[in-house]
Amino acid sequence: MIVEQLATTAGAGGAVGAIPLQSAGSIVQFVVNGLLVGSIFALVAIGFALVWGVVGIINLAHGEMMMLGGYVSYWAFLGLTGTGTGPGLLVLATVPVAVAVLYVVGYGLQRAIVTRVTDEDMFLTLLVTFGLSIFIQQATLQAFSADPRSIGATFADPSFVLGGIVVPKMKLVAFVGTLALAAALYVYLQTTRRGRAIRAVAQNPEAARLVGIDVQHTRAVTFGLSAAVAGGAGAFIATILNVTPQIGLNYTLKSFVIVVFGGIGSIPGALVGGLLLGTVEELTAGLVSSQLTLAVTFTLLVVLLVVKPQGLFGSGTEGST
Amino acid sequence: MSEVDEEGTRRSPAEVVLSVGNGYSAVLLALFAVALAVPPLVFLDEGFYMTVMTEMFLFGVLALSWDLVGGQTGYPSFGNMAFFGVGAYTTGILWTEFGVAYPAALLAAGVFAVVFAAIIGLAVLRLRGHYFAIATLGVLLASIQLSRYLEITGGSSGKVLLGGPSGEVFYYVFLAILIVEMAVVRYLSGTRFGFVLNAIRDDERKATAMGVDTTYYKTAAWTLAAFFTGLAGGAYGAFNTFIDPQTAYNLAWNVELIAMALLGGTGTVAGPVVGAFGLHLAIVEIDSLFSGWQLMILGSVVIVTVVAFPNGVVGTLRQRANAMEYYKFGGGAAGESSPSAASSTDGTEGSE
Amino acid sequence: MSRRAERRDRSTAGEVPVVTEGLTKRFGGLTALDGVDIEVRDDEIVGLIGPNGSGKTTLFDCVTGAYTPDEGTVFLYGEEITGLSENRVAQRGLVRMFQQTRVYGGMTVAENLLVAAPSESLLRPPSTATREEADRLLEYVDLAGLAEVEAGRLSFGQQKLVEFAMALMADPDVLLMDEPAGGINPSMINRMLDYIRDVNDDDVTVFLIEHDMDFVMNVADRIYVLAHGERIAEGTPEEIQTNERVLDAYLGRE
Amino acid sequence: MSMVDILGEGTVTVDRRTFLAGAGAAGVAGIAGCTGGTGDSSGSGNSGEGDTGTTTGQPNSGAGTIVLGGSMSLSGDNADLGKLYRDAYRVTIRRINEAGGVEAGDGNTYELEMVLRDDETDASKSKTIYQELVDRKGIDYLLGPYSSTVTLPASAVAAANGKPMVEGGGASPKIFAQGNEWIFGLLPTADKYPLSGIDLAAKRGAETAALLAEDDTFSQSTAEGARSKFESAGVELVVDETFPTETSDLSTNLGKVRETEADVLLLAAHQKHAIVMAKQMESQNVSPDMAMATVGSLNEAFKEETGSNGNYVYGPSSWAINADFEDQVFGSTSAFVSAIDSGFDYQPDYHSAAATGVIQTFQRAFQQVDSLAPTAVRNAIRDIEFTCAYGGVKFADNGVINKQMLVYQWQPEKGKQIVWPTNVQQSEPIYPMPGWGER
Repeated sequence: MIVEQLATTAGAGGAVGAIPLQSAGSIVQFVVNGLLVGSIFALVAIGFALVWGVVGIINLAHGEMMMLGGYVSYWAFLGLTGTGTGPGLLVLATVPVAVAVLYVVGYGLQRAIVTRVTDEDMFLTLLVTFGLSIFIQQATLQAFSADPRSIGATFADPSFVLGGIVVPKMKLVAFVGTLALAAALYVYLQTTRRGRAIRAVAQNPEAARLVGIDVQHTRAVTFGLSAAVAGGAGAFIATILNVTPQIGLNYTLKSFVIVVFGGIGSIPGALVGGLLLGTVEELTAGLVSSQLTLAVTFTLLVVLLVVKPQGLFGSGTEGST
Repeated sequence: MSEVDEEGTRRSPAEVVLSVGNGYSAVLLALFAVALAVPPLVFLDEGFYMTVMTEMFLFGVLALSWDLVGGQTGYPSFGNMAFFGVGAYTTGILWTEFGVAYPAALLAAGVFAVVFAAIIGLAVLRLRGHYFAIATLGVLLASIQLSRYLEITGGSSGKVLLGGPSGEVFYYVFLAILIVEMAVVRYLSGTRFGFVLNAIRDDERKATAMGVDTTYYKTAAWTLAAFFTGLAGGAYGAFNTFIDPQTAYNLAWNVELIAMALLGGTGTVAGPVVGAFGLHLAIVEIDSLFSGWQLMILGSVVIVTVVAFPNGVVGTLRQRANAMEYYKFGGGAAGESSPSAASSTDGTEGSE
Repeated sequence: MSRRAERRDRSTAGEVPVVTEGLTKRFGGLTALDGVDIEVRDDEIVGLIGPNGSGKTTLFDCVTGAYTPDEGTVFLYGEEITGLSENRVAQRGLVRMFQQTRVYGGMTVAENLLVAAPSESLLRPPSTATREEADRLLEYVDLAGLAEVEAGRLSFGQQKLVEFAMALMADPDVLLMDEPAGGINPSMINRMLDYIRDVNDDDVTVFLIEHDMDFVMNVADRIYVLAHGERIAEGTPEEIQTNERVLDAYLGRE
Repeated sequence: MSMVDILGEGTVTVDRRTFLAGAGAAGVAGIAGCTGGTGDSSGSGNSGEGDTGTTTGQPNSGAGTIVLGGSMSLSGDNADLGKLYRDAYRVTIRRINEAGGVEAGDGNTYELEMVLRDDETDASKSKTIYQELVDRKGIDYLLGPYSSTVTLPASAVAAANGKPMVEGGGASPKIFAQGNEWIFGLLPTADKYPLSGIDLAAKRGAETAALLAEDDTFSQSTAEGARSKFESAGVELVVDETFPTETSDLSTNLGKVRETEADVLLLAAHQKHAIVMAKQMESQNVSPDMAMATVGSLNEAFKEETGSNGNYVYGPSSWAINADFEDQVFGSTSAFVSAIDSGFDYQPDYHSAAATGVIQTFQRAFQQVDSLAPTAVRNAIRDIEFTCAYGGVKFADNGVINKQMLVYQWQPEKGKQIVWPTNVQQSEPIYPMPGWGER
């Protein structure tokens, strides 16, 4: 299903016909690159979609949760190895640390600040989270300086080469890790009591309150979970790329696009949306020109919104304010 | 219910301020314009203070234009800076590449922004609420990339726009745009056009069922906001002597102008302008006094102010005045759902 | 020429205000309306009753243009308006009040009425005639004191009166009312009856949905009965009260 | 659902809200703040952490005080490089004051003070900041910001107010092409950065090259310089990609470099992309003979974060760390290096060296003029010529320094070495870079 979708999307991306014929191999390489990087976008977007769908908030500080996760796992890794370099799989040990710390941060933020504007007009939540985002960004800058930090988790032989397609091991670890975190969250929401409470609050907060669900606590847990998965993604980003105080905004904007692709509040939608976005960007970079990657992405956002506002999996009605 | 008779009505302070505001708004606006026109003639010379005041007018225009769409019509745009950027580049390109005289290039900025808004509006105005906000953000972000890619806009290196009019001229250009826009918005909010916009904000389905072609009105408000924002963008280019995709489509301003409208109080004329002047001055002062820590302080000021003033300053004023109005005339506790017998208001007999 | 004068010409020319022929509307598998023919003649007060889910509000939606029917046609004073957009139908003099009372909560009561006035010049403040009409109507529904209050603050009953005044402000030829007596206390029901009779005396044809039998029987000239999307009966209040099929439909024996 | 509906019920509880409203109103009360009123600096409070006070006029410790004012990217995209300038400015000023201050040509000795604002790497802030420094703080001598986009509006303010501005951070040729007689730049223009690196590769017989350029002002002009140099050096450009600043992953572009097996990989971008390139070259097994990043590949943060992947990577610099120039303030280049190292525990790079050059340019100018009037100081700077830790300082008539770019390489055993041009070489370049298998 994804492949035809990509064909149509790539087609919709404009000048595919006009570019020099790339060998089929490199197109597959671009798709692989896209899926590997898209899984991280997806995990960040899942947290964003969860908060939007359940608590009804557009969290502009969501990217900062990912950024903080990156720093937490960087310092944890430094603590573990002492030198800042170590075997590739060791990074997985720091992921739970980032997830736990960010859960607490997310829960605390909701209880202390966000809860005061949860039922207000959407734009007030936008402003409060905007204030939060620049506050967290600057606090991190003052604390850790702006030097890019990167986790030195490496493999002796860094990548597999399967039939001419280069697959970096570290990215594969990140791919599996992000999908695992997404799956864990999904299972949690579907099976546990707290998970059902969260989905109930998403549908109808008043009704949930009537049947005895502590809506306040549930919303804070949701915020915590959303920050936790973003923190996990941050750990992988710090390993594959690097983390600086300013990287948050870019991932928040990408989450906007992904949530629209996948539908507001829908976790599977955000997962597919993330993978789709990664692939679209890498295909554009590979086939057309990397200068146009963001232009194609944002144009797709507007086109999709007009054609199918509910997104691919979304349940939200068109006029849901 | 405190005994309040018709004549000796005790008017709450909020009510007094508002009725004076509404009653003599034309006079007030004229006074406001004169008060702001005087400084450069008398004591203010070109430099920092003039720049700060000019920027206050600029942000007044941006906040008021956003409010036209977000506050009055209930369509929360998250991409108004797209009009600003289109305006800035239109004037910049016409003026430097095609040698068009600056005043004409400036006016073209407003016209181009209107055309851009009309085209974009066809797609975007069909959406509502969250979806509308994201679509407008998408339009803004796509415009940034487009300006980075095109040659004529100077790509990401931007365009140097030296040799423009003097600081004083810009002071009056931005002041004029602000005053004209305030007058237009003030006038429109008293006309059917203004009422219909508020009706669309409160219940677009009802407005449609009452015979209103809402698309026409939404597009009109959207393009009017685009005109003023584009004009401000056009003037800003030469004022700042340099534009590039980051400054022309400034993402920080994109949120600040909304904060100004909300903090000031949406759906009014004074609200966004009060918010713009107040927040911009606060930002300039915080930048100056706490250099290096200013963003942390700004972040907390935004959070505290939104929590304290969910309705914004002017909005809270109007809110209180309305609450008093309702009590005074024997209405039940506001919003109480039990159908209170409306007929037993003081002194007037229900017509049985 | 004011709307009212125009209205007299049309009614004297023998045009029937509202006619539906074979009106059918399906939502997926559910057939909400199945070939419904009704006629609302000039200066009549016609009632539309039927158990819950019989298609009453869907019929209103098809007439006002909120929905486009799958089959069948709708005529307004002889002109076909099937599929015409909701605001165009309203501009032709067919005004509707909703089951869930809808007013502009953020605007004052007076402004709610001013915006309902048939479109005058767009860019000029409402004319004094319009303002006087609005004051008169507020006086008439006894809400004059609350003119400057935001409609959202009013109680449910008061908001229903505001919506009614807004409908009158639009100077309709045909007024569709979805449960005018719904959710209001007994003392107001009598007032609502008077208001409907007053507006009907002023050459406005009324077509209303209502569950309160006494109310309907008391005010309607003729009544249609729907059940499961079909028209099962039509007649005067007296005929309807003794009609076997109607009783079965209501008592669920059918 | 408009806000008004939500708050319809009940009046506002006065007590808690009034308190918060008070805090919130601080922002709004700003209106009554200092609109109008010209002239002297209010000078209250210190600006930024630990900078010396900003009062001007009355000398407070016998000697008068000269205040240098400017802004720097203390936050925003280039905060990592902004820090290098701030630290070098501070150390240089502290050394000058400890040595008794500046003996100006007019016979007095002055203590140096600095007001350094944060422009958040945002070109829409620099005009207001510099106008405030001139009008409100009464500052006559301006330190330029970092990054070309922020420098352009700032230089316009300097020219409009007739105040000399010396900057060590804006390298775009546009800055010096506006006929502005008040701006002096200590960094060679961006298009010169890659030239000597390409010379080295061409001399070593490189035939094909790949250029990955970040889409920002500085990197784009560096890329333009590189394209014309590749052409004149007869090196064929087989990959020429531009990527948005926000791009974080370079795998796809590096894949193209791998497929074309280009001899030279030139990345025209900043530090965070240089780190990503170094790491992903290995995972995408790209092994060119030479890999060079134009900015940020030489400072310590880069080597710390990339570890062994950073080995063999080249970087251009306008400053020779080992060329021991005589320096009036620190004594010598090596003394300057240890001053930074002991003060802030990192090795300085050309940004730090340029920063001390900026302060010393002003110091020299003050020494040579007979009156401290801005115009006199500007004229002195125009024909100034001296050496300091940064090297020889002399400005061409358009205001920019002409300095030869050197090429450094991170070498496994010896660390950062100057490898080109041969006359200042610390050691031979390890060319070609060993493949990933042989490291």
